[in-house]
Amino acid sequence: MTSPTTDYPGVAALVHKHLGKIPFTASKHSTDAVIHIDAGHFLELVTGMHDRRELAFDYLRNVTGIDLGEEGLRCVYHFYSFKHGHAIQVDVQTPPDNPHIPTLTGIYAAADWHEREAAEMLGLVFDGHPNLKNLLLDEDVRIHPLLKAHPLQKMELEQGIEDTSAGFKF
Amino acid sequence: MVPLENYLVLSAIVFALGVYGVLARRNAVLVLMAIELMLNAVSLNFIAFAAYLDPGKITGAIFAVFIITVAAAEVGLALAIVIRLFRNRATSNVDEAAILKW
Amino acid sequence: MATEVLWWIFAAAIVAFSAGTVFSRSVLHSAIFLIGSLAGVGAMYLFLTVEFLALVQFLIYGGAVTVLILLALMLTRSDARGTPDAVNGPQLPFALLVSGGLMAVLIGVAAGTDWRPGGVPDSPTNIGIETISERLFADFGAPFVIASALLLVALVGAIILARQEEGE
Amino acid sequence: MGAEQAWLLAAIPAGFFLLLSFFGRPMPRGGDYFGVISIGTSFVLFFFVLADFLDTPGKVGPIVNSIEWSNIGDFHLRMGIYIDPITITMFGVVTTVALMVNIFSIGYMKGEPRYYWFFAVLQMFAASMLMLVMADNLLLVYISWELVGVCSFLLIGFYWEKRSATEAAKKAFITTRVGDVGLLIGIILLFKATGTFNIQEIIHAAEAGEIGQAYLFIAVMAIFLGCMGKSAQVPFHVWLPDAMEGPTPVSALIHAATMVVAGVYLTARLLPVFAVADGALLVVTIVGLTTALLTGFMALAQTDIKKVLAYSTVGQLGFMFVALGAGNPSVAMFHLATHAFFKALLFLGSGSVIHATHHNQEMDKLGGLWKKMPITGTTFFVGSLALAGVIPFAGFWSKDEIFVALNEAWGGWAVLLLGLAAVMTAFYTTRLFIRTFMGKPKDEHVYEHTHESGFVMTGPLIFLGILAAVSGFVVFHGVGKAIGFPGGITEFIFLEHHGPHRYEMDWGFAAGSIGMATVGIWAAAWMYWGNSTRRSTVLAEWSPGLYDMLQKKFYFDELYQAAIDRGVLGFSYVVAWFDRYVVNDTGVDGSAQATGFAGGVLKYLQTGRVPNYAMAIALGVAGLAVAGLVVRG
Amino acid sequence: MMLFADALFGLPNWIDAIIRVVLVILSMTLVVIYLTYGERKVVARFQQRLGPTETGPAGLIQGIADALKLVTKEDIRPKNADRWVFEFAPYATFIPVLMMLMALPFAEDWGVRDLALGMFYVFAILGLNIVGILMAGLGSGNKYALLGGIRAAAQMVSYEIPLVISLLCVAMITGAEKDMNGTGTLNLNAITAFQETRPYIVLQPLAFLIFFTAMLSELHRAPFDIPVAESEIVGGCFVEYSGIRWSMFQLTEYASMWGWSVFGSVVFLGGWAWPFGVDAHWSIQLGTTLVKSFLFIMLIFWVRTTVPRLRIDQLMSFCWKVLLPMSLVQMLMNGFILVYDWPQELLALTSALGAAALVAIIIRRAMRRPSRDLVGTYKTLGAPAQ
Amino acid sequence: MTVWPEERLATVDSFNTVDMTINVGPQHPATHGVFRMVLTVDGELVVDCEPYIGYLHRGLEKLTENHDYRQSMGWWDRTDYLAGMACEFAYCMAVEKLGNIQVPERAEYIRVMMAELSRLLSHFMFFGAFGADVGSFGTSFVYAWRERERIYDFFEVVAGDRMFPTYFRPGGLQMDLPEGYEPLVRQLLGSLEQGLEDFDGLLTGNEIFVERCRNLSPMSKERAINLGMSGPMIRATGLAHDIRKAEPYSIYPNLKFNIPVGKNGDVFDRFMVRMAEAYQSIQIVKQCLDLMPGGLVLNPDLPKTLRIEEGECYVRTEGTKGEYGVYGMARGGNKPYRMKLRSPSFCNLSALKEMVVGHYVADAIIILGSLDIVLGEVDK
Repeated sequence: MTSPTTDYPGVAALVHKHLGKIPFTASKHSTDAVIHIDAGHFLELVTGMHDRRELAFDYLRNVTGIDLGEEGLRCVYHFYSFKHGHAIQVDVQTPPDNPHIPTLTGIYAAADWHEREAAEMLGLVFDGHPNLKNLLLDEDVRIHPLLKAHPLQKMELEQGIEDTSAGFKF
Repeated sequence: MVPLENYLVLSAIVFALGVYGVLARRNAVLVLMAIELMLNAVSLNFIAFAAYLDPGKITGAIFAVFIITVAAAEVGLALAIVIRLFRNRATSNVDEAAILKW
Repeated sequence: MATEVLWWIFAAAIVAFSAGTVFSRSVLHSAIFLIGSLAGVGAMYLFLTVEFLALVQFLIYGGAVTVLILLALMLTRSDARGTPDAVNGPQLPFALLVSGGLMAVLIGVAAGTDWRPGGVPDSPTNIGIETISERLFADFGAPFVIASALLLVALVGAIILARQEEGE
Repeated sequence: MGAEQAWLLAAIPAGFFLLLSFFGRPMPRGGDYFGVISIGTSFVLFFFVLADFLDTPGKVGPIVNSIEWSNIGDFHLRMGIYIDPITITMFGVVTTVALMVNIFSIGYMKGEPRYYWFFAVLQMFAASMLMLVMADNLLLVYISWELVGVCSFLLIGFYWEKRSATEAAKKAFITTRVGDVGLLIGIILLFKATGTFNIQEIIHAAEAGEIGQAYLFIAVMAIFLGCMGKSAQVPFHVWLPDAMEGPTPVSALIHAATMVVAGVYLTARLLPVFAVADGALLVVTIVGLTTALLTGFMALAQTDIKKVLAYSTVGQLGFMFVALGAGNPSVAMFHLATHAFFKALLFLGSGSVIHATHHNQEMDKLGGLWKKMPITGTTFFVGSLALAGVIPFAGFWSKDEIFVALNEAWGGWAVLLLGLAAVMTAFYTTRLFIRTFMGKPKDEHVYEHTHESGFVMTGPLIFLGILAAVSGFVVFHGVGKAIGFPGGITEFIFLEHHGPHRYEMDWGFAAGSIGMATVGIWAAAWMYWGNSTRRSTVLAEWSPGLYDMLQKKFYFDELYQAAIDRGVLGFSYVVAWFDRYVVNDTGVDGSAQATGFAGGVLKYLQTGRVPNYAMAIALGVAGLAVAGLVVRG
Repeated sequence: MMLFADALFGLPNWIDAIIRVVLVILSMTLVVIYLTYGERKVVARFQQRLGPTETGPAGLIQGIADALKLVTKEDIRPKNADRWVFEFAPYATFIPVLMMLMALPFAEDWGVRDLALGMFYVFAILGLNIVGILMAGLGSGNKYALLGGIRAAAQMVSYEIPLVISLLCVAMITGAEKDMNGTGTLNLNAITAFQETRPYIVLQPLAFLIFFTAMLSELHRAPFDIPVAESEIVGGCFVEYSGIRWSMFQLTEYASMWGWSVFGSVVFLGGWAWPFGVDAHWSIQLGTTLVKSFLFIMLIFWVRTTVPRLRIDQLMSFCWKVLLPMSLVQMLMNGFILVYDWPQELLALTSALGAAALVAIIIRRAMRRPSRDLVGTYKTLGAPAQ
Repeated sequence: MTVWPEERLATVDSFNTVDMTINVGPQHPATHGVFRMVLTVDGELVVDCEPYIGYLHRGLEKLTENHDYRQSMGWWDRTDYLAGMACEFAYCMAVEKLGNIQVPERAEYIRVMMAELSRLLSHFMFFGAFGADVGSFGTSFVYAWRERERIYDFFEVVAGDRMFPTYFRPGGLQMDLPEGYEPLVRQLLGSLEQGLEDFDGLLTGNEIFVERCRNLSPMSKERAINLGMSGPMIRATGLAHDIRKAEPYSIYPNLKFNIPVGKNGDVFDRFMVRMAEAYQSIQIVKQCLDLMPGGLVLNPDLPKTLRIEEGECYVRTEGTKGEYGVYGMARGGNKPYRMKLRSPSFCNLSALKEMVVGHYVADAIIILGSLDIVLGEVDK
């Protein structure tokens, strides 16, 4: 992973050309160009990316939540444009104590389940999501298993099924 | 052999039960069933008369045929009404359909 | 003798089933009692030697009417066990009065009437399907056609009534 | 064909009704031509019937043709037709107006939804109306009576997408039903007394004094209740103005010319019975006078063209009842005929205006239309003159006859009252005409887009205009004879009951009549000419109180407008008023409480719940069964 | 009164009746057990499998083993089921089928009772069959069962109409037989005997097609098995049943299949009379009937393994828009030909034309399917045609 | 934070008594695994549909974060358990991208060949199960199993395991193909082609089948894109999009094949697109056989334990159901920091509600079947 730069690689340059008013930095990893942006400008950026004819990112392929420890939670979006055939990754970094990101369900219907999954797994909050409830886990389970702080067997411990010490030993 | 009066008394009992059902029950479908009972009592009466008193012309039996026909039509329509009632008012109780009062 | 015994058994069954129909708490049970009662009446037709009408009774009532009733029960899904106030309370005494009165009157009339001068025959006369068909198609042709028209109208009416309307 | 086959007149439209209602929709132009063909055939057949009737050797008299309808035990119900001059007159009126309206509708209704259905119902209406007037028994009369009511209901509610139209249709139907119940009761009472439904037999029985006086009076009043309902007499007049929600041709045909005169017709038909019942004719007269006066006042206030005409219609019907009350059916029928022609003309004319101004029927927005619509304006002018009773137009002669007859029967007080009504008629007619056709246009936008209607609409107007202008002359012996009636029109109608009657001009009444028309017209012209409101304000400045009263139409309008607006509900306000000021003020509180108590008890009978009604029926059946058993022993 | 057959073996009437009933019930049980086995074998062959092989030689006692297992299984009743309705439903479906079997002529004088109104009796009694299924649907307290019940009711009531009309067509043409003087008969033995020279399927192919289709529907067999659709409502009305009660349903299903097949072969295929004549030995007659009925059943299995299931609205529209008009057409054609006494060949001709039309309707709809170009162009590496 | 059930219950508005809710699943013959949808039906008509997933949730991503790169192979095998090798393919590619590991060319060819055979496995499963959904009594299912058995037999020969072979490795393959594999594969391909012809005759030749499927729940291109569909689902709408062509990976650029597209995006098109795709897969496998180079199948330079310092990648492959994407992030050590699966079934299934509402219950089952979901990858 290269550090964010202001010389925008690949598709990011295109995005910068058309949406230059929005402050963001960019980088590139082994498959895609990456845009780094804060949650405040995220919705504006995505709206532009979706609506501008030159960009036309009409496809949301993936949403990944990552727990970066003390840096806070990060949400990684992958977009694709069927029209132009280009792909891009957008990283939204949230502060450690404020994991709020605007929802994309208004633009991409596909975002619904992805965001629900990220919300239940990591505790991200997608503001404006119409139905932000547990998807894969039980409805009344209030744990976020993909947080790094979450022990491997916390859920079982809570439910009293198993009281061995947490975590596998390797 | 069974005399005519037996049939008449039987049909009178069934008819009276039907009347009771129509008047005393709330469920529309049940009211309909009670009406069917009454109709059956009537056609039993008709046929008994036809078989005992009128064997040449059997008008009673013919009437029974028509009663059965009309009953079928009536049930179809009435049940359609019940279903409509249920759709509109979420009940199939006849005394809750008090829209006539308006 | 055997016929009479059978007759009494069936008559008792009909009365029992009819009573079950109107007194049962559960509508579903009522429907099933009704089927029993209707079938019993069909058997009565056999005693009256009208096989054709007995079979018509089975076909129309057993095969169609009760099915429609059960279907309506399913569609309206009234609680199968019946509600505690399934009986129309305020009307109950009047209902009993009226039905009791009617029964008394009808039985009185049935028993007290001289049905035909010269006496009623002991046993029913056989009514064959040929007689019925001749009467039905020769003398009652117009009512027959009208009845069929009635059925058609009822069919269309029922469809229109029960049809799901736009936006409903 | 002979008059015995007159039933064809009704049968042909009925057949076309079936054709149009089932297959009309896919037909090109909705099958409107079939409407014209159907009524046209009836119209032509009418002349055959008339000719045959006049040619019947020996005398001019009723032709009866009846068939067995049903047998119940010993009772034979016969159904038949009864053709006499009164029927012939109605035939003429109905077929003529219906034909004109049908033709007019082709233009007026073009492009409306359910076009075919409109014509279908018109045919059904014509059929039932014709059947009504030729029925020889009251049962058939009642059936046709209800059928025309149904047609009226269907046509008032023709634009059922509009809530006001459905409300008006319901109101009309329900209001007339109140009367119809009376009619049915009356028919049953008469049947019970005489054992027959046949009208002639009933008349004979009544004249022979077979029916008790009080009984007869009640029966006749019950029947008259039906007539009042159908002819919209006070207090049943509320439905007719609302009925103007229907298409204008319908207003012309049903609510001016034909159906609403069914009450007049039936009263005329049974007038011998009325005459036998003491006091019945006085009631008829009073009802007619009241109606004529009240509706005259109401018409003064209206700004809607059709409403003015509607009130005027009610008023003219009152005139007819007055004539009947005077015991002179021939005059009533004469006025009925002339009124049918000129009122249909006025309605069709207003329809033409409405059509031309894109459904604008408020006088406040019209004006000066004569220049734009010369034919409509001219024919409307003729119709207005006829309505106002200006010599020599049709209305003058028939109205004059009514005054003469009224004077003979009841004396001067009635004539004065009716004269007041006639003045008001002239006044509001003139006002209507001036504000619509004269002066300057009040709404330029509406005026700009106005255009003369096509010939399919103006043709009927011209035809009816001619009729309205000249049909009054048949009153003269010579004219009547010249067009084929032996002894003129008055002699033709009700020959056997009143003997030969040769029309004589009573110049005194004629002068009075002309005077009344002149006063009314002058007053209206003075007030409204040049569409200035200055003149009307003169009165207000001189005496505000009087003006206020005039403006409010002696407060009758308030009362009746409330009744019209709220229908039955409004009527209950009247009852409440009565209760408060009459009952309470006179201190009869006890009766009020008794009424309240009875209502409180009785309201539980009307639960609206089906099981309770079923219980009531069952109790009745059980009671009957027990009673039957007891009676039989 | 009804026509009674001559007493068997010269025994008193009531003993004779009991013997006949017991015989029919026994043979029914046997037939049902081996029909289940047969179906598994036949279907397995259609699907390139072996079917039961282990129990007994070639799996021959598999059916008996299954029956034993079912009978000894625990009888489970759901808690919120309506007890009496739930428990009585299997019998309510079974009794009509049993009663129907009482009227079928397996050979001349080899039936329980020979009824004057036999044909009418059969379909009147089978109409009662629905009641049991509805009871199961309503009484189980299960939504799948409820849905299945609704579907069954709608379907069976609808298909009863073309079924009855197609049978009426046959009843009509019996009036044209010799010795009948224009009045038809409903006696099944008489109808069979009339077919000594040619079965009625020759005269009435259209009616036969309609009968067969409606029969499939009445039996809830594919493609009309939507009331019990496994992949949608998991067995419909029977979802809550187990053990003996479920086996009762199974018994009913196969018994009624057999009953219908016998009935169909009696009415349309000449029953015991064709092709060996009415004078053949009773064993030959019996064999003929059974072979014909098993042919019917084979056809049912065949259809079941090859076609998918219809949807409820397609099912209904097929009944009301295709079968019912066609059956009415058949009846009208018969009526004309019989009233004017036209030759019977015309019956066969017109009905065959009608049958051809029915088949043509179905085939035309099948041909209307989207072309297979999509797959065809991608079978090889050539450029796609689109 | 997340909205919890109590709060959600408070927002439930009036309950419509006419409609009936039925649970389809989690134990239902037509849900293809432990999937549950709550259908609200009005008579036979579906008026609302609420899918519930997660019954098979195994915490794949958490497990991967806590295991060595190679140890996780077995977990990823079991996502799309109908086509294990295709999943291994994507996972291995992700690890290779993270660690910048080279793969020998022969291994690439074998990988593609195995992936395409897996695609055939999955598609045959679809044909069979879909036939059963439509109501064909088991026949289509048995036909499909026959062909699948043949492919599994070949897998067994190659990898020693049938369903979850764990045959791929980061940097290559576990072992080379056995001796004399080529005639085996060609024979297999022949019989597969025959099996496809059989299906064509059995299902697409059947009037009832066509009537059931045609014009059922059609979908426009734009809507499909917005709903995040991929694979045959999106190609059925007429969009010729295939990651093997659009963003080529492995040795797919060397191979010739076409992208089948439908027209209306209805259920029938989805079926037909898969059918055509199966033919194309056979052609791809044939080309792999023809072009197969020699050499090693595993990168010999790999250390015993993979340690990746810093890296990030999003690898997408055309899985059997659609875009099978793996987002990987490494931050040193022998375990990935984050490994996220973007599973096609998950995304396609999220559009279920929109497709099902307004159809009959029976059609809802068919539409669900036409999505061709595998709960292993939906639930992760």
